[in-house]
Amino acid sequence: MITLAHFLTLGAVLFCIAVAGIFINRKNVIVLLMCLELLLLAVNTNFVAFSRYLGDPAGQVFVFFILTVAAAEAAIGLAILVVLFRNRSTIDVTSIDTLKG
Amino acid sequence: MLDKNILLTIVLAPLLGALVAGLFGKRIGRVASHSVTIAGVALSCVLSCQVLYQLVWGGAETFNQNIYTWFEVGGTSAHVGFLIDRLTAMMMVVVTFVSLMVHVYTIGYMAEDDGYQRFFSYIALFTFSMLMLVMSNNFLQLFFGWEAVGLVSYLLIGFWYKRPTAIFANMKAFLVNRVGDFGFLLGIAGVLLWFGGSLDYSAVFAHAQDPAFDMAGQTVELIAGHPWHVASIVCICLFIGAMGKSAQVPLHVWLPDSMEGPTPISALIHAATMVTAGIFMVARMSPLFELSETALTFVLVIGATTALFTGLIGVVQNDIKRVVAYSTLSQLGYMTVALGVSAYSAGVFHLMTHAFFKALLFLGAGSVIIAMHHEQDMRHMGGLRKQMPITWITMWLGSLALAGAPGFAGFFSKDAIIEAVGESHRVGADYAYFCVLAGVFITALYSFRLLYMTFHGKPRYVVDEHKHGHGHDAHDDHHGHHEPGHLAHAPHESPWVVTLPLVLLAIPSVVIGFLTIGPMLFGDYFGDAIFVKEANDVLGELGHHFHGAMAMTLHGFTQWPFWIALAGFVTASWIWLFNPSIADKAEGALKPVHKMLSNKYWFDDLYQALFARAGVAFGRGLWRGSDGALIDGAINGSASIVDQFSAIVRRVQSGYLYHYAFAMILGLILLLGGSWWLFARMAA
Amino acid sequence: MDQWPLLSILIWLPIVGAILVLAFGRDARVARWLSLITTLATLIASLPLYLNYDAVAGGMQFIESHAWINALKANYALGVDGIAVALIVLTTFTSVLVIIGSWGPIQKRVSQYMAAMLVLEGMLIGIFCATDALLFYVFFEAMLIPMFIIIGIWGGPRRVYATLKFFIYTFLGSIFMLIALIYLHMKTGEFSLAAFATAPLGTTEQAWIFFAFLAGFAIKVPMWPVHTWLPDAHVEAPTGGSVILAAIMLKVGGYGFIRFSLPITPDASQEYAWVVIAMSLVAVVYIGYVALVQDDMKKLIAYSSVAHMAFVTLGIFISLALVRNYANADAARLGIQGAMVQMISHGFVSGAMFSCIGVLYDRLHSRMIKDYGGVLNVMPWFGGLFIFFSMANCGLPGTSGFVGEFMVILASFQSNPWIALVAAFTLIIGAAYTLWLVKRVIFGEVTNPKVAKFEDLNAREWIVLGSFAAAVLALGIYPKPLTDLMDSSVLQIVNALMLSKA
Amino acid sequence: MMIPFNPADLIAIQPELVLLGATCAILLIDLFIKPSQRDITHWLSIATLALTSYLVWRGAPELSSGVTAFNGMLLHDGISVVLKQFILLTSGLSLFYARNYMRERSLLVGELYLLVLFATLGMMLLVSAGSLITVYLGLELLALSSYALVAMNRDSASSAEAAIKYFVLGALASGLLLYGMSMIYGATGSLDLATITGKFGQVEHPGWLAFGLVFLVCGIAFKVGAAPFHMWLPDVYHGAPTAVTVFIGSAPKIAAFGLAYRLLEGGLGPLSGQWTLMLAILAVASLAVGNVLAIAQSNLKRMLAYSTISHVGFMLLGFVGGTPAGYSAAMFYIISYTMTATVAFGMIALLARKGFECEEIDDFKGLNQRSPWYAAIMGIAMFSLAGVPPLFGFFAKLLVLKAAIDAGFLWLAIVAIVFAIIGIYYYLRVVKVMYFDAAAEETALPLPSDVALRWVISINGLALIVLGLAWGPLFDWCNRAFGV
Repeated sequence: MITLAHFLTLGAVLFCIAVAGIFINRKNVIVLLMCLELLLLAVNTNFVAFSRYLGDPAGQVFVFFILTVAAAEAAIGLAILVVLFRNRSTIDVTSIDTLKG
Repeated sequence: MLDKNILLTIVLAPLLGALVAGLFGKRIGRVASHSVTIAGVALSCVLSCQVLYQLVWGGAETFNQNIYTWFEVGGTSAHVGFLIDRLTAMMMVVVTFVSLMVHVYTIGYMAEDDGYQRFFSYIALFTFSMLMLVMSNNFLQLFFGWEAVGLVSYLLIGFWYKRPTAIFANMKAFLVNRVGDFGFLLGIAGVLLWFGGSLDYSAVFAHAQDPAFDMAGQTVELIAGHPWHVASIVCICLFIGAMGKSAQVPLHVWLPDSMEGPTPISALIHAATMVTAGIFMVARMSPLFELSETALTFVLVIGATTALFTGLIGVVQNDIKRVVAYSTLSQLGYMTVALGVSAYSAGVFHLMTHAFFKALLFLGAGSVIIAMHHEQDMRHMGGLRKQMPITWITMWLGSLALAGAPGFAGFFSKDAIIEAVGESHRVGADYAYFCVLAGVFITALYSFRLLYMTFHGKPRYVVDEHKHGHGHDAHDDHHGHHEPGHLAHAPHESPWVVTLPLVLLAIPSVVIGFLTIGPMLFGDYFGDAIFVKEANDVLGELGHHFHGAMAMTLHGFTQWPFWIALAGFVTASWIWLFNPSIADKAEGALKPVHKMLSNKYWFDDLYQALFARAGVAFGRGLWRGSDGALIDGAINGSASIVDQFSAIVRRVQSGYLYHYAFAMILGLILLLGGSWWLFARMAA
Repeated sequence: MDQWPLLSILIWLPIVGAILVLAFGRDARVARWLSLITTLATLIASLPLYLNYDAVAGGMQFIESHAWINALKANYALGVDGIAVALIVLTTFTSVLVIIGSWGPIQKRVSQYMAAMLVLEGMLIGIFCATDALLFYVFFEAMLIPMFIIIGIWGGPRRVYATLKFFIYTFLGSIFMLIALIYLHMKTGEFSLAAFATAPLGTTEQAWIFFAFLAGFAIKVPMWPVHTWLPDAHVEAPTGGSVILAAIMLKVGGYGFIRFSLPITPDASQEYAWVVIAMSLVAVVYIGYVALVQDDMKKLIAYSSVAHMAFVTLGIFISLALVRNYANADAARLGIQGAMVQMISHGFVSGAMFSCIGVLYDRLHSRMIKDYGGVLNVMPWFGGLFIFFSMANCGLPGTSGFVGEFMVILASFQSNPWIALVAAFTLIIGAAYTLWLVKRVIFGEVTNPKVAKFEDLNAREWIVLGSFAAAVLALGIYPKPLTDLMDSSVLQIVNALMLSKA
Repeated sequence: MMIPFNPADLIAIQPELVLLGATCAILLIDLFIKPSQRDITHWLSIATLALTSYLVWRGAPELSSGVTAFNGMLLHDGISVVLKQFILLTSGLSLFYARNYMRERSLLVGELYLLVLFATLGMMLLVSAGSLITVYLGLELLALSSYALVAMNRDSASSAEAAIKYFVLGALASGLLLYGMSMIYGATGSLDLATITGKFGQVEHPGWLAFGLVFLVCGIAFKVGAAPFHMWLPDVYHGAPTAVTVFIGSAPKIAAFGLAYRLLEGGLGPLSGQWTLMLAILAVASLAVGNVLAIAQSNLKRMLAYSTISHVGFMLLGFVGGTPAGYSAAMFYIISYTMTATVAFGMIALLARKGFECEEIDDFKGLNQRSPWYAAIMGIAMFSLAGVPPLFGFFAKLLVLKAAIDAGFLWLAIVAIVFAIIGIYYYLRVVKVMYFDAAAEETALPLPSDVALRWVISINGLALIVLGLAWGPLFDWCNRAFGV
């Protein structure tokens, strides 16, 4: 029988994977964007699980908002990525280090 | 009844003169300057005589009144005011008279100096300060005068401010005096604290005398477990001031150097008046000093030592002024000894006689120096008696007075002191007695040595007219300007402005003692101005077998001092008059002694090393070490540490996204841990 | 008294003047005259303060109070007692001379310099007027800005280091004081000094507050061992800056001790008086020796300032010991009076000394003692004044320099002769460094050919040095008016000291 | 169940609606005007902001308790009014400061205004949010616009880099925030902040709350830019076009304060025992990092960025007490900070030329010779940031220190002042450069043609003095907002 705890654990795991992805990833920025999506999905899992558990729709409403915003976010992220690529002709994470100190 | 305005005039007339000559001297010219100052001093001299007359014969009361209040805080108030009793009056007359003489004399002496006006304003200013000192009725004003005369002395020693020696001497003089004043100020503070919280003489003395307080017995524990008599502390502190001003060992080192100043100054300040301020002060404080045997013994020993040992140095000096200077030291020692045995009036008496004949001697020496074109070395003099008879005779009179030839002023005062010491049973009196007796011999020795080397024998100088004309600039830089012993032209007697004061001073040098010893020493001249305990009243003892000055004179011929002085005279004549070669032989024979004496017992070198050099080294150490390295080092160090630290830490901002993210997650984890811990604690 | 807000006028007149100078001061002449007029006006305006102050009644007078920050009960509250009046008059007097003294020397960005000076004057007056802690603090800190600018722009070669050191050093001290003030506000709910003075405080609280104040004021005074900013600041500052700094800014520290430490933390002040006294005595001796070996005239005088200000702190805190340990209120009054007189006198003397050095500096552009010598030959009048001020500096009776030291020594002798002994050492060491300076600079043959070309004082320099000399002499010969002015105020302070707050 | 719709609610959000409508209108208008006429957009935007501000002022509720709209989704109280006013003000200021700069770089496109206006809308929403959803939406509206703004200069590599960093970390932060929200939601079963506060008594999993709280705090810390969540801040401020830095350096800080207040006090007030400690730790970290790192900077924008971090640390001192007085002190602080920061950043924008960014500290050398007036304005800003009386910044510091001490955090106050002393140094360095160093060229400063810019920045600068001397009313306003 799957309880709330399982869902929360799933959410936590997803969350950790996403976070780990963000700071372990040394390759390229696309992966970062994916991690961010994953992060939001982890949150969504939580919300849905809770709203089901509490029998309260508000949580799921929130999820819809999050999904929409995530879409917008992805759009902007990709746009910025394009700009970055136009200037640097690379999207290697390790190469983004001119601003420091 | 004395008139306040007259007293004010006495004080302010010289000040006015000083201001006029000082501020407008250049504009009004030489004649006007010296006229105005002399007028001022003459006025106050006349008025002082009149005051003295009123007090002695006019039956005027002692005048004690405040002019204005300096400040008044809490119980403490400080005033400017006058206390005029016979002691003061005598001092006023001496000061103003000698000062007047010196003023006149200066016209001749400084004739060629371009600092003429400045000089007059200084000596007039000095007269003002000295009068403030002697006429004061409280400790504050006393201290004011005390320091003011010090200032003028500083300015005058450094009068020829281009001479390195002069400006060194004046600084030295001021600093040594400051050491004295350091004690003096503490003494005053002690008086305020322990003697009834007032600074006025009358109140303090009353408190000191009042048996209710038993000031003689009162003690304080400045160091726990060591009760000291407050009277002793206060008196010794005050006397330290006197030691500075009156150049007592070991604070005597400044006086010989002060001879760098023009000779009239040496006469006025460093012989007749300022240096005797200490003596006057102690006499004035007799009610306090009488409270403390300890202090008086201290005074006695210091005085005796000064009297003998500084005299000895005088024997080996060749600079005519320095000889007189050391004799001054020695004579001041005599006065101090007198104070030490509670024979205050004897001390003051000697102060007065000494003022006259020592001023005379200095002015005489000055006259010689003019004649010699500012050659001061006696080895290049000799045989001057023909060229300058007046100076010669007056100098002889002065020297006789100094040596204490019976009948002369010095004889009475000095003899009185010696006998007083003989009478005294105070601790150290024996030592003092020996010192003063030996001192008599020494005095005679150097006095006549001076006369012989200067006026008698063959000239030891050459006159070469053509070498260069009138040494006009001689004043400013005579040292080493022309090789010693070579004069531009033959020496001749000085102008009347110079010789007149000599004559006028010679008269009192001869007769004043004879005239005044009766009332001053054994009469009640001083009345209650000077207080002596019954037990200490040595003069009273002497008084019993005093039958008038004449008798004393005759009696004097039968006394030790006379024979000792005679011995000194004979020795001097034998050595320096008849066969001078002996001097050199003796010098050879007594090399170490001579070395010691000509090095003045190495006092100067000692102080130079101990205070001057060590002080500078110490200061440099503090500055570089403590201020620079420690304090600033800490400050600048911490600043640079922050700088470096920040330069290192900024590397954390690596510019890599994943580092940033990692930092955030790290923060998250930390906060999680923290709150988990908190939560656990709250649950528990 | 309440018809004219005299104190506000005194504070804001110079500041408004500064704005005008900035606005219309393109032409240097205009700037100079405008600022001279302003300072003169302020000086004149400060005279009624002295004349109408009822010294017999004492206490705070010319009171103004307007709500400022209701939320904190902080008021724009002004008032002066005798002490403040004396310091204010000193400020207005000195400012005029500073403006006159800067006439020639300052040629670069005149309007800004003058404006900074005027603002500074306003702030300083504000400090002495404020009876509200917050207001006091605002002036106390704001004063740093113009000084920072003055040293930094018109200063010497190492001016940047000096001015940064000055600013951060003093800021460091005063910010701890700020914490103390906030704490007191928490206790009392308002910022008025009167409330602070009456607020009951435990001994530990008092101790902390005392040391916070100490940090603030000791650095300002400055006391050993936090004095090292002063020599640097002085050496680099332009003459006018040095004069203001020495003559008035240092006084703020002593004033603060009297206004804050004593009334607010009497018990802690008593308990730790020995600390301050010890620091002061160390300063007298230590700094004296350090001054002895300076080869830069300004540094020498700066150090001598530290030594002289030590008498201020000594006088203030010795009085605590006298009141509390010896129940000797009279001597305590003497001590505080002495400290105050010393402050005023030091204002004149150090101001004069720095002006003298400025006079020399303008001629040779060197502050090194070795470059001079024999100045008296070419500048007799200046030489005379220099010697006079030097004598005042080593406390010769008849000059103002003596009065304060004399009182403080008398007072401290009554608490403990040994303290007086050490303090009196200044007679010797002070004379030593001052006279040695005179010997090397004023006396002697002219060695430096440039010195031979010196001309004696010009009219402006005459006005400055002459006024200072007059003040020094007047105060030295007849200090009674000053002591009377402050007497009842001092008495109130002393009486307040008698009651414990813990 | 049906949700009643109350038309009065529309009145409550009238300013937001107007702003939205006007923004859309400007969007359309901008499409049809020539680039040369861009001033129309400019002034329209300014007018919009002014109008909105007027409406906010008119609609200001009497009570500090205020009114709620849409079943508590939106709060309309004194706090939101004050915050909105200053958000609108600083946004307007940054538009003024931006125009000249952007035009010289031919970046003056309509998007700039639109993004700023949308961001402003988001901020207004955020500061009056009454529910987790509105918080999130407002936040994201602000964030997304800011990302785009930072990337505005499409030809600048550093601008793009800044944008990507901002974007990734920002998204991560909102992820954390959301995760926290989900936990809170799970624990209390409500998204409505008021309800959340109310439910505290009967929560069966208090652990979840504590857990969620940490995530919330992290998210907030990121938005306000407190260490160790500050890493994005220097790079973004540095990389973004100065004109944009002016904007993201000012208004969003006020909004972030609103965010913190709404979530922590409004939502999790009862947990203050925990979050005050966390904020205290963050405060110390921010003070340390900000002040220490600022010293090493040679680039003015970067230095100011670090100084921002330190100021956030100061602002948090107001929170540690968890009392209304503290919050109002913090609000006062953040307002004073933004007012000052706009001057500082604006001055960089003003002095910048085409091809000369004027963002190195040394670029200010001898400014006093070349233009005493602007040197003075910049000097005022620096001294105000350093917290020297009688300037605005000092009193802000005074109030937060007071708040901390009143709250019993004396140690924190002392830490703060120690770092403040370190801070003094780098602000003074700017003044030193302007006043004590010689200018590279002696010529008078070529001033921008934009008169409005010159006037506005002057007034903004002088306001720092005026508010320094008479800051009482503003402080009273803040106090009233919090009902102190």
